[in-house]
Amino acid sequence: IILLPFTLYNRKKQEKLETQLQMANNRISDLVKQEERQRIARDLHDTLGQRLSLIGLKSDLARKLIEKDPERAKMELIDVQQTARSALNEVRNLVSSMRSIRVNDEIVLVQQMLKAAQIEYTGAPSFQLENTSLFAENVLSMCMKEAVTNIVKHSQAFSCHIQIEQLEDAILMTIKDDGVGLNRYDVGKGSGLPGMRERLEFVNGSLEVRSENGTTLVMKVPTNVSQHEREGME
Amino acid sequence: IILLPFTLYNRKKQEKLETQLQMANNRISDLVKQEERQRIARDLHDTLGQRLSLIGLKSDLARKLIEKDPERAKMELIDVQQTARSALNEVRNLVSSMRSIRVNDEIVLVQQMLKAAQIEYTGAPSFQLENTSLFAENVLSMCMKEAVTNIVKHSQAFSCHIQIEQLEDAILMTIKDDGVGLNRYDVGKGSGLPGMRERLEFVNGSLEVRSENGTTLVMKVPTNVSQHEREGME
Amino acid sequence: MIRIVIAEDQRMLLGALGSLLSLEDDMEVVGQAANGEEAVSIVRELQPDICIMDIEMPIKTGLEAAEELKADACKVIILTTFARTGYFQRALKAKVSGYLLKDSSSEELASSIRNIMNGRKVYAPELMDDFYSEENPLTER
Ligand SMILES: Nc1ncnc2c1ncn2[C@@H]1O[C@H](COP(=O)(O)OP(=O)(O)OP(=O)(O)O)[C@@H](O)[C@H]1O
Ligand SMILES: Nc1ncnc2c1ncn2[C@@H]1O[C@H](COP(=O)(O)OP(=O)(O)OP(=O)(O)O)[C@@H](O)[C@H]1O
Ligand SMILES: [Mg+2]
Ligand SMILES: [Mg+2]
Ligand SMILES: [Mg+2]
Repeated sequence: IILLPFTLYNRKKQEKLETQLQMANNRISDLVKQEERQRIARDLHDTLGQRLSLIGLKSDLARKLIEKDPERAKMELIDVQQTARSALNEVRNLVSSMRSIRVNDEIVLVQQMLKAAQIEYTGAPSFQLENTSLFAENVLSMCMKEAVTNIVKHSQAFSCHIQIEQLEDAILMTIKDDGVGLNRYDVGKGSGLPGMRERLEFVNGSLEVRSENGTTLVMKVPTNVSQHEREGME
Repeated sequence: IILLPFTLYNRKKQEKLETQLQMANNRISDLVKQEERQRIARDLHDTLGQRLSLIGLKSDLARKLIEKDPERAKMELIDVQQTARSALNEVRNLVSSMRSIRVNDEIVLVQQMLKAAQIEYTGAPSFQLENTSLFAENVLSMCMKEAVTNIVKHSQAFSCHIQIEQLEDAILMTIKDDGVGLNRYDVGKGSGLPGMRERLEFVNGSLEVRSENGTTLVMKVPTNVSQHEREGME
Repeated sequence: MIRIVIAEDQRMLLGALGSLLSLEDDMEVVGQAANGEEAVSIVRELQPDICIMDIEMPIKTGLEAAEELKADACKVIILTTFARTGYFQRALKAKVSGYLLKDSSSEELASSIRNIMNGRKVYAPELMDDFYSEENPLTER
């Protein structure tokens, strides 16, 4: 009977703890939602926001040029159409990205693809990316998939190496195979390499294609310093 | 000393509970994030997908019409531009997170908007809403924001008045400005007014647009009696 | 002639915006910059009436550049697509004359520029979303 108050005290405390954690849970859930929305918003800003603004400006410009310079108006409209197409692709990717936008999800798929094609994968099993926007990571993942698809389809390689380095202001991804290599007339034959280049250039990144003992692709994506700082501040 | 094992037992149990909840927390966090992303992605796909396809088609059409029918090409280009802007507005609404669904939060924002545009606000600083479902309130808030955005953008008014009356079976919100007014061809030029009407009609409410010494919008939202009763029961 | 410098890191946007403003009879685009740092130095060199600035740019953001140009005679207009927490507040503190949507039509943009030249300030309501997420810039005395 002497024990009662103590266990009672403890039970009360436990109950209180439970409600507190439940409340914290709800608050976390709200915060997480909010945070995720902001992250998506930030990423959207860099892609869709830009593309839609571009469509707005160029259609405006084309309209004003119709009489003054119909040929240029046509060029602008080709850009508008192309931009709409890219944006649509991005929306599609974003939607399907629920699965594999993350580099570390993509690398798993890529290893499976290589294994099925009996090409040895000699890179790291996963990568540590820091301070990378979801969008930049998305671009890297898409490029990785494209590049490895090409290796499986065209290279006749025995092995493939993937390396990701975090530089001070950029991420460098190198994808190398020891296959037949390609020549400069190959670039432009399909839509894979041009698509990679377009995506990378849109985020002010770059693509370098080398052919020496196989094919080497070097992809560079700048990490946005100001964004960086902002995230640090928050 | 007899007490020790019990409190020890309790402390252990408490600690275990704490870790369990922490883990649950993390898992919930992941799920919430995933869910939120999927929701946003779905929305984006439905709305943006449509609009971007439309932009693609219309810009293509405009380009082909440049020589044959330059006037129609211009019309198509106005559509393209408007579609791009509506799409951006949708993205904006989508990501402008969960805040300001409450009328009394929105009214604060609205007053700031008016102040920044140097338009005097002559309504009440806050409103008392009784027995209003959160959803109806949400619709009212969105309409308020849309209406005031229009006043800032289009009216050239000196002052704006907002009034909310609670009738027996409905809430009446009146938003009035003393600006240039609008004519019936203005309705349909953008997506703001049609969007308001659509939302109001969805809750069996209505929108009335009047132009007399400026613009007056009267929005009516029925208060749901059964909901009422239900809330009373809880 | 209203002399304008534009700073925008997306090349196609920069080009289209430049062409559109050049089509206005009373406006002249005298310089273009691809980042905030370039914007500041071009503005100092060319002394334009107006500098139109994107926010998200490498090296130096449009907001940072605007803060640096706070005391200069050149009026700064920020163009952006989405409201972000704290941005509008920072823009006000940097005393920018305009805070506008990147997707405004060229007519709207041109008329905003003229209003700003006449000493007015023009802020797009769509971009003020972030108000009460932080302390309120307008009620703060
Ligand atoms: N790793 C590689 N090894 C050898 N050749 C390659 C390699 N990657 C690309 N190529 C060559 O470059 C060409 C262009 O590649 P790209 O990805 O642009 O188009 P594709 O793969 O042919 O078609 P798509 O990607 O549009 O389905 C290929 O057809 C192939 O000849
Ligand atoms: N308070 C007002 N005073 C004067 N004109 C108005 C007012 N509200 C709306 N209008 C006119 O009605 C038109 C349609 O408004 P609506 O909100 O539907 O579209 P918008 O504001 O032009 O574009 P959006 O809302 O899609 O960005 C406006 O373009 C404007 O000409
Ligand atoms: Mg390919
Ligand atoms: Mg409107
Ligand atoms: Mg930019």
